[in-house]
Amino acid sequence: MSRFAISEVAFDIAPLREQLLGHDAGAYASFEGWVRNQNEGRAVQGLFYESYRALAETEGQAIVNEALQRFAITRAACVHRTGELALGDLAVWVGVSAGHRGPAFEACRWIIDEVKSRVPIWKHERYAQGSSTWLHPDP
Amino acid sequence: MSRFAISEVAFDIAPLREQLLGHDAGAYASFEGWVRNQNEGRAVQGLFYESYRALAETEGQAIVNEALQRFAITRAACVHRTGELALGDLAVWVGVSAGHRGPAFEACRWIIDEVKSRVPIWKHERYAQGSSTWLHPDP
Amino acid sequence: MSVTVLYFASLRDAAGVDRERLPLPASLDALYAELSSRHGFSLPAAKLRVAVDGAFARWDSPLHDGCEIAFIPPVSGG
Amino acid sequence: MSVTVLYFASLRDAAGVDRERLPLPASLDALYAELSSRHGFSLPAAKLRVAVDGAFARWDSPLHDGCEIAFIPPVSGG
Repeated sequence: MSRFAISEVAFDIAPLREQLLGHDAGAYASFEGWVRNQNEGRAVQGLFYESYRALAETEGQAIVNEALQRFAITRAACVHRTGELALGDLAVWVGVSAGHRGPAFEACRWIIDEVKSRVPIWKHERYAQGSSTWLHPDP
Repeated sequence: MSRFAISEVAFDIAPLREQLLGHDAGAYASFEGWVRNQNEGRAVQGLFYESYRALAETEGQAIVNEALQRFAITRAACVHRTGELALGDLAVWVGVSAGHRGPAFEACRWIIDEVKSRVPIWKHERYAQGSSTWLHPDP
Repeated sequence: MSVTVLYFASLRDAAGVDRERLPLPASLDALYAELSSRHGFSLPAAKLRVAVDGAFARWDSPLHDGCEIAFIPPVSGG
Repeated sequence: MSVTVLYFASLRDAAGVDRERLPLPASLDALYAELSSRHGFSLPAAKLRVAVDGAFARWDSPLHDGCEIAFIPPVSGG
């Protein structure tokens, strides 16, 4: 299994988590991003994620590999959805296993932060008022 | 569902996570503690968790309630196993949902730290060398 | 007038029982001192917490007939 | 001698296509300036990253015949 993947369809977390299990790991931290019904005060109806897939997978893989160097962790993985998502849908998942909980939490947080800042994926939000927009936040 | 539970048998995370989902939450952080094959340099074969169940449930519930006050989170829950556990078995699970990832991570970490320091649960480890001991760490 | 004392983890192993009924003691300190000497508990009271009737309590809490007392060794969940 | 330019997100909406083939430009700066004026891109180059042949690149990277160029608007995954 690749340590970072883009998924164009809804994906199941259980088998991804399973790959991180191991008798050498005592701690597992995970993060999930779900589609929320509002963003910065605007009511959201749904959204669309687009990626530059080849580069997103290269960059995401680089992030997870870097996490494995920077933190005392055992395994790590991340999957990001693209395409149409409804409220409550899973947008991104990060899982990290480690000997101890400190590095598991720190690496999990670091990976999602890096993914959000570096991986070429863009969110297009549709609002209840009928408008929609691409989100291009200031870095 | 109670926000903190002691489980004498293996439990399934999926329905617990499900209870934390909601369209108002964009972030979910979780922690799992698994039985590791070593502790402080000694090879572990298995372990047993004992609790003072009534007090453990009261104290665990107080911790989760306190997290809901201290952090900008939506929902939170924790389940801790007791009884015989084998290597790789799930010992404890914490899940937190929130509007944003910062509070989700912080509350999840805080809850597991508090559970480890305050909830009356004791670990009895069996070592490969044949000995076994109760763990009563210095606070 | 009596109390019930609950034992957990290494205290239970040392006591050989998980609970016992005892005459109402003068104080929690006095009770733990007596039990330590009788059962050979190696943990000093300073390392323990104490619970009365299912809630954490102070070591100087008053005791009453029929109350349930638990000495809580350092915990190791998680 | 030509290059392929890929458009994503708001740049794709503005360009009206997701890619186009163009003559080999003198530089990435010059190319983005020309495309901005032609397609009315509102994002200044300073806010973008650029990729050449599927890898992030510097704005002064040399270009070659047949290369694939992508201008990367600020990302919003997660």
